[in-house]
Amino acid sequence: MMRGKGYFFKWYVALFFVFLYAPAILLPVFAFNDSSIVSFPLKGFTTKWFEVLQSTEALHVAVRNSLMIAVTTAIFSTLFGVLAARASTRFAFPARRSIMGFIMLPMVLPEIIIGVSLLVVIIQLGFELSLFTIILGHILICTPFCIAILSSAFMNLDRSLEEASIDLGQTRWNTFWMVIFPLVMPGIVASLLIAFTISLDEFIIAFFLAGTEPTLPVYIWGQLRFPQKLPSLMALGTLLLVLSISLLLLADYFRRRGLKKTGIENSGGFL
Amino acid sequence: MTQPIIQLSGVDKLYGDFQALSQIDLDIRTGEFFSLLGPSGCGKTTLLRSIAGFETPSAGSLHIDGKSMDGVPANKRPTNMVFQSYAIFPHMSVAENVAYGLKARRLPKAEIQERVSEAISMVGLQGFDSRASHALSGGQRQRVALARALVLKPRVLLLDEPLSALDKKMREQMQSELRRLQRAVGITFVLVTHDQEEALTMSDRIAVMFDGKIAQVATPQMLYGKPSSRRVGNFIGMMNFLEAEVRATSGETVEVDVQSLGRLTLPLSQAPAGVDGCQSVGIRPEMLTILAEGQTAEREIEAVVSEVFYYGDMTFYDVTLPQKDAPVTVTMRNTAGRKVLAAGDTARVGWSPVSLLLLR
Amino acid sequence: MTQPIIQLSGVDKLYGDFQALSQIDLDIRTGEFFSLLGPSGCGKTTLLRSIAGFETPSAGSLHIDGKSMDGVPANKRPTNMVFQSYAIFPHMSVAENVAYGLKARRLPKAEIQERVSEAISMVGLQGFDSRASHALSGGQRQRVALARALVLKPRVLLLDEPLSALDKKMREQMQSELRRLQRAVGITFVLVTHDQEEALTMSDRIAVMFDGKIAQVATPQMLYGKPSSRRVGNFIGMMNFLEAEVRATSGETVEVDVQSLGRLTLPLSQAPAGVDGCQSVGIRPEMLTILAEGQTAEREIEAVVSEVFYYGDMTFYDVTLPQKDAPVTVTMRNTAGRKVLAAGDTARVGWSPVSLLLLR
Amino acid sequence: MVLISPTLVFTLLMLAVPLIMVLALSFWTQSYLTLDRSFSLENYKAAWTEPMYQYLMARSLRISIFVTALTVLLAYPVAYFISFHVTPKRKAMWIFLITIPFWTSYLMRIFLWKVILGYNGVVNGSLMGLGLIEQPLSFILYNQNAVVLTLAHSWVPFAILPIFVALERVDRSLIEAAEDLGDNRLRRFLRVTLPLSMPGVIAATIIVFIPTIGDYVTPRLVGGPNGLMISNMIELQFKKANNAPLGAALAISAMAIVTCVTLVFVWMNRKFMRGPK
Amino acid sequence: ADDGLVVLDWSGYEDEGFFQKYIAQHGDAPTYSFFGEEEEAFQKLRAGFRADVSHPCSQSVSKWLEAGLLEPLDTSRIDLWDDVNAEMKEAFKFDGAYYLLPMDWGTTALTYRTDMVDMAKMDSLAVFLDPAYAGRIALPDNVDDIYALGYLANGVTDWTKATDADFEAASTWLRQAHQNVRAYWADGAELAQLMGSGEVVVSWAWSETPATMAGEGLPVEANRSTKEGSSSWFCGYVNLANGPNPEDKMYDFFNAWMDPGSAEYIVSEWGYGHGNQTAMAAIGPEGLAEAGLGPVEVPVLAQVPMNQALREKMIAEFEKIKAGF
Ligand SMILES: Nc1ncnc2c1ncn2[C@@H]1O[C@H](COP(=O)(O)OP(=O)(O)OP(=O)(O)O)[C@@H](O)[C@H]1O
Ligand SMILES: Nc1ncnc2c1ncn2[C@@H]1O[C@H](COP(=O)(O)OP(=O)(O)OP(=O)(O)O)[C@@H](O)[C@H]1O
Ligand SMILES: NCCCCN
Ligand SMILES: [Mg+2]
Ligand SMILES: [Mg+2]
Repeated sequence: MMRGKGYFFKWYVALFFVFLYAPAILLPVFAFNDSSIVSFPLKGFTTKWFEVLQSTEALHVAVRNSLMIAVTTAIFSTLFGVLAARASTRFAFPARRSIMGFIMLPMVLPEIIIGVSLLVVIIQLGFELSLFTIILGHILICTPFCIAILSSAFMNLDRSLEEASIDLGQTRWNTFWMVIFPLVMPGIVASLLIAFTISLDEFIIAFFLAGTEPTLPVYIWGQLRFPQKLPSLMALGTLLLVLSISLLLLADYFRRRGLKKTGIENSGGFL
Repeated sequence: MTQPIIQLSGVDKLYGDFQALSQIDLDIRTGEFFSLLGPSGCGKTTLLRSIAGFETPSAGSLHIDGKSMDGVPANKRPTNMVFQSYAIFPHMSVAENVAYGLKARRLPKAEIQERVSEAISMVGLQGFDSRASHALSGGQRQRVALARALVLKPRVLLLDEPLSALDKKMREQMQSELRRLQRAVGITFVLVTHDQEEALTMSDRIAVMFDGKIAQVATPQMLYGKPSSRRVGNFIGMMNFLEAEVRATSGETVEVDVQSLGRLTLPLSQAPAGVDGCQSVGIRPEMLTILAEGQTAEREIEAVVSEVFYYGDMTFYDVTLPQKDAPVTVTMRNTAGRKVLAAGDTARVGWSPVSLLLLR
Repeated sequence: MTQPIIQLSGVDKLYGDFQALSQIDLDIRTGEFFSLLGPSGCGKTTLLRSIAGFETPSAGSLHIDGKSMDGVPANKRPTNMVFQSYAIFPHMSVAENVAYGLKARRLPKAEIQERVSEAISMVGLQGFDSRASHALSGGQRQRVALARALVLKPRVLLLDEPLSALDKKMREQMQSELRRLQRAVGITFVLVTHDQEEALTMSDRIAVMFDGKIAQVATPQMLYGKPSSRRVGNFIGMMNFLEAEVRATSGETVEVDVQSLGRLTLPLSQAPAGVDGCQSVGIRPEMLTILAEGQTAEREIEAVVSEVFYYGDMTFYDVTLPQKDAPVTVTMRNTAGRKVLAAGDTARVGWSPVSLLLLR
Repeated sequence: MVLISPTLVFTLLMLAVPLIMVLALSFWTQSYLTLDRSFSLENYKAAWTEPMYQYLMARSLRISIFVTALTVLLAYPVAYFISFHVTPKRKAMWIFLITIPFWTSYLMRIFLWKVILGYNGVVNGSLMGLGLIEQPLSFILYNQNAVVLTLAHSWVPFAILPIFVALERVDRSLIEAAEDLGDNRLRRFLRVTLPLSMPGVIAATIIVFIPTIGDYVTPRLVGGPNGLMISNMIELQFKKANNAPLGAALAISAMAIVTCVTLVFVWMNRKFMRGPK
Repeated sequence: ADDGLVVLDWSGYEDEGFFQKYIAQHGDAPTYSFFGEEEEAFQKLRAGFRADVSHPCSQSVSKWLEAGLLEPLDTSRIDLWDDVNAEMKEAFKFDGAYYLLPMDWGTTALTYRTDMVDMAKMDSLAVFLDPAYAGRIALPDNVDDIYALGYLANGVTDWTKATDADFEAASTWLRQAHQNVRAYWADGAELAQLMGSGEVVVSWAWSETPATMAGEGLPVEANRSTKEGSSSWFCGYVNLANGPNPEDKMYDFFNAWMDPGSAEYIVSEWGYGHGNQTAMAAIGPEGLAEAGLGPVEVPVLAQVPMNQALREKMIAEFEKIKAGF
């Protein structure tokens, strides 16, 4: 009976991982498969689908748009996040809970509602759909995530560090740059990263608000209808996967370094 | 006496409706080791932070070194603080931490370096200069916090429970070190603590606080020997209380009927000014003695031992006196050859009227 | 003597390479209040958890009530545990917590109810039955944990530092309550603590542990009065050590040259069995006296006061003896009229050879 | 107050104002190409009485609840395994392993399920290769099963995380106490571990439930003709059907229903949270 | 891509074979944005999407015009304007201005995998209701084609004369067919995938499907001569109001499309007809027959402009049908 311990779990978890990884594993498989039909049996090895990517200009445009949107979104939502997190963890102000609740609301609103409401405003006010409107939507949905991450960073910050700095004769402004900012830096990096990735992959709002210029997911959506485009999409997906894992590992490396600098026991890991 | 370095008068602090400090009048003398002692929540930290400039009193005035501190922000006051959590900047080395305040003053590099290494050796951390501050033990962090504050040569060093995060051994060691350091630098120390032993062993003078008010300010000996109230007496060490009724006052003495002990005449020096309202006498457990066979005392009373607590060096006896329900505690030193009694034994308890205090 | 309720012999516990317990031989008697005392990390918790069944010893045997506990899981052992954190189920009320173990045994509802309310009143929590467990103070949680374990009428109650989370006042109160409870229910208590005062005041017998080994098992008086080694002596209370050299043993006595004190003859009862290897004598600070003017003692020695620690009821003096660098501590009770000395004063220190212990 | 204001103003402008406009729009009516701005409850009447909308709403709720339940059930043992059977040093790595497949395009992942479940997809291919079936199975794609499966896959890591965190927070000595008091493995799971991890379960429930009801991509890609959900209908009204007011009314109604369901979960959470803390 | 011209088109129409001349002239294809169905395009434009050119079919033009999306064509800038099918271009003359450059036309017909169906049943639209094909049929996600099917199945061959009862009957028939539908396809590529894998064996499809799939060697054929008949449609390019660019390139694009080479290409590769009547005549009846565009004996429902109110009803009803109601 002692063998029964964890036996069930090992099998369950193994099966679960098959389920979990099923789509992701297929990406590289078909990306390197020498056939324009995405199905088994495999035909042979090729890198031509990556070459196709290289020569697809519409894709490059979409990637550029998406990167622009994601970077802008990351910067602004982190900025808004820093302000809100600092305000909510450090200061008391009237109706704090309701205000914070309201700001966090997009986190618990179905994305279609956000898409719909932004679309309505844009139509009613006669604005034009553009990348700018997508950025606005993305900032709106990313800010709560940034606040969540940054709040914990600010909350972990011992308030007496700030007071110590002032006590030692520093001004408030310098205190922010010399003490608070370096210590919440890992949180800021994490926030930038999260906002960047959410924005980069966001489809529902982007599609609702898409103007002339497609984002990467909107482009992918358009391409999904063409069977002959699928293998190169697989190549694209493979690249995205490799890219984001590298980015994550890099971020985790910085996080660990940050932790080491502040001497906090490394317990968490990603998220 | 020289001018007090810190003068508070009529200081109030309100948090909303809650009065955290009320009518604080206090003078702290230049160069003394002063402690604020009181139970949790009595307002010690609030008072200390008001002096440092992190809280603004709701009323009253605060002068440091003769200058009003109205509107003077924390970073402009001649005080420095050692925080309970030490607040060591985790992203800086020991030396960077210590240099922090000097850099804020934009002193020349060479001078900063010199003063930093001086301060570091003052607290015994030579060779730790470039150690990352998270790789320090509790006691070492404590020292960094001290060095970081002292390097600025403040007029007053404020310490908020600086030892409470340390374990017992380390705490005792740091207590004598702190005391020694204070004597060496001659700076006025204001220490917040809720540990009466800490306050008694370290301070020149102590202010005992309850509920936002100062109950008594005195030297350790005075505080222990002549607490101004039952509450202070009980907070500073153990004290037995017996009901008492004042019968008459005449010149230098007062007549009292004391539960179990009968009618006594006490010198007025053993009573608070104006004896009205006094309803009990207090006696410290070590002022009572369980008399060994053949031993005598000024006064004696028969008692029954109800509980025995053996502490190795001491034994605490709870004894029941005639006409008193709650037992009285007697502490005895376990000297060689003295027999430890057991619960249920009868004992003669020796006492002396000079060790009784009439209390409100 | 009746059969021991718990018998350990040759118990080892390894965590990887690290030997947390080594060669533990221990008998715990039925009905006694037994304590495991030792510094942090010495293996107390590991030992207690091995008894409870949460750790499996790497070697050796464990019998409870005469039965081998090999392969018996924790939920089948006749022991119950009070956890350091109390481990009160936060999603259950007081009564549900107490009823937990009874429900696990599938007792009838009525019986459960009866025994629960009995246990709750035993620990003085009448009326708290339906209180949510997070709305309890530390002391109250402690009581719930006790009631929850005691209601199952275990043969042995295991307590892992049950008082360390309480503040000082509450801790002292719970100490006497625990002791009283143990006497009332007659169950064997095994208490883990690193607080020597706690062990001394509460236990019938104490096992002192260092580094995974048992150093001494004895009653509190024996432990304090006759520690088996310098390390035990220093761990249980304060002890002054003076260098010593054994000159000769003859019949019932031993001749020793002691630093500062000179040649002495001590009875063999004041030395460990076989005096070889003894290199110091120990004396408790309370066995030394600062003699008042006119007071005498069996032996006397001149000393200089180097530090004074005033504790109210006591004063601790660090005094320097001739021919000794490290100061010796003398504790004095502050009785009425006794003058407190200051650092730098000279003093006559009284002592007696019977209070010296020859130690390894 | 000054600090928070930029964020607040942005959210007010980008969320509150738009939501109010959606609300206003939902009371107007659209006929062919013209928008009638007089107040009317027509859209709500349609949204709440027309069988199609009722049915779609019910179907969406059903699918979302089903997905939520399936996701949480799938996630719990995994979270439990990581929390209780993995050495502490490895836990972060395991959590990372769980998130890896999600760092590629969301659309692509859904699409790959089409490849897996498709007529000549991986599943059918393997089953036929093994000789288990003769004809490709067609009930695994283009229906509600496929929607449920795909959504569950998309959201399962987001369910594992809160449950894992809740399990990590369960004081291990509580479980030992339960053992000490006589409970066996199963009973101490049911009486202690599970109730104490409920806040995580409920958080997971909310985290999965809300976005699944707002998703119109998954139903579109793998749902087939009978797998469409209310979000597809909202999108349709705003786009093809050219009836934004009705779309707005549907969106507001859906939001109201989601809010109600979520409040029930939050309330349950409160009930459980009252315990610890 | 050339961002001097933005084309909002059906997906698939970015095929460079259609506008070789434009590429030769400008070195690059115009920027494309795609729609799957006209209502989607209409909404996208109404929502503010800015393109220079788009590609509606005959029934939508007046709706687009009413919505203010269109600008008249400057026919003087279309070199081969005189070669344009006269009947088609005159149908879109409003207030003296032309709004549509008719460009492509084709048929929608019963299309099937010859290797996987019972050929005997392929002579009637009733196969769509046949339980034997449950889960194996695909219908277009396109309101005009779908109602063309519905009306034909009920014997209505001219939808401009359809009554409410006809509309109800068509809807009922489509509801029944819905039970058998595996997928509603939005464009040829999607249908090609469905039929190529054998997942779908019968479809109501544009003539491009048999043309392109046969090209890939897949046994797909269409039968335009089913008992109930088949449908035909024509579409063309419009000049969008509010286009982001000057119109020069737009007319270059139109002229490239009007090139006889494009006509040949669309007929041979796509199985569609072309709006350049002269070029079509040059291909000849045999060529057309070979491409599957020859005349048929059975009724043909032409997807010509119709009553907009009825069409709105169709749009709404079709959505219900697709949702299962
Ligand atoms: N910012 C605040 N807002 C409201 N009440 C406060 C605030 N700061 C302190 N208090 C209250 O004022 C009282 C005094 O607090 P203070 O921190 O000075 O106590 P303390 O004596 O230092 O106690 P401790 O020994 O626990 O640190 C407490 O009751 C506390 O709850
Ligand atoms: N699971 C484990 N793995 C490895 N080492 C352990 C484990 N549990 C305990 N130890 C080590 O065994 C030694 C004894 O631990 P134990 O908890 O018994 O000490 P303790 O005497 O109870 O100390 P404390 O008073 O601090 O609770 C310690 O050094 C500890 O680090
Ligand atoms: N290629 C587009 C055909 C549209 C038919 N209605
Ligand atoms: Mg405080
Ligand atoms: Mg322990």
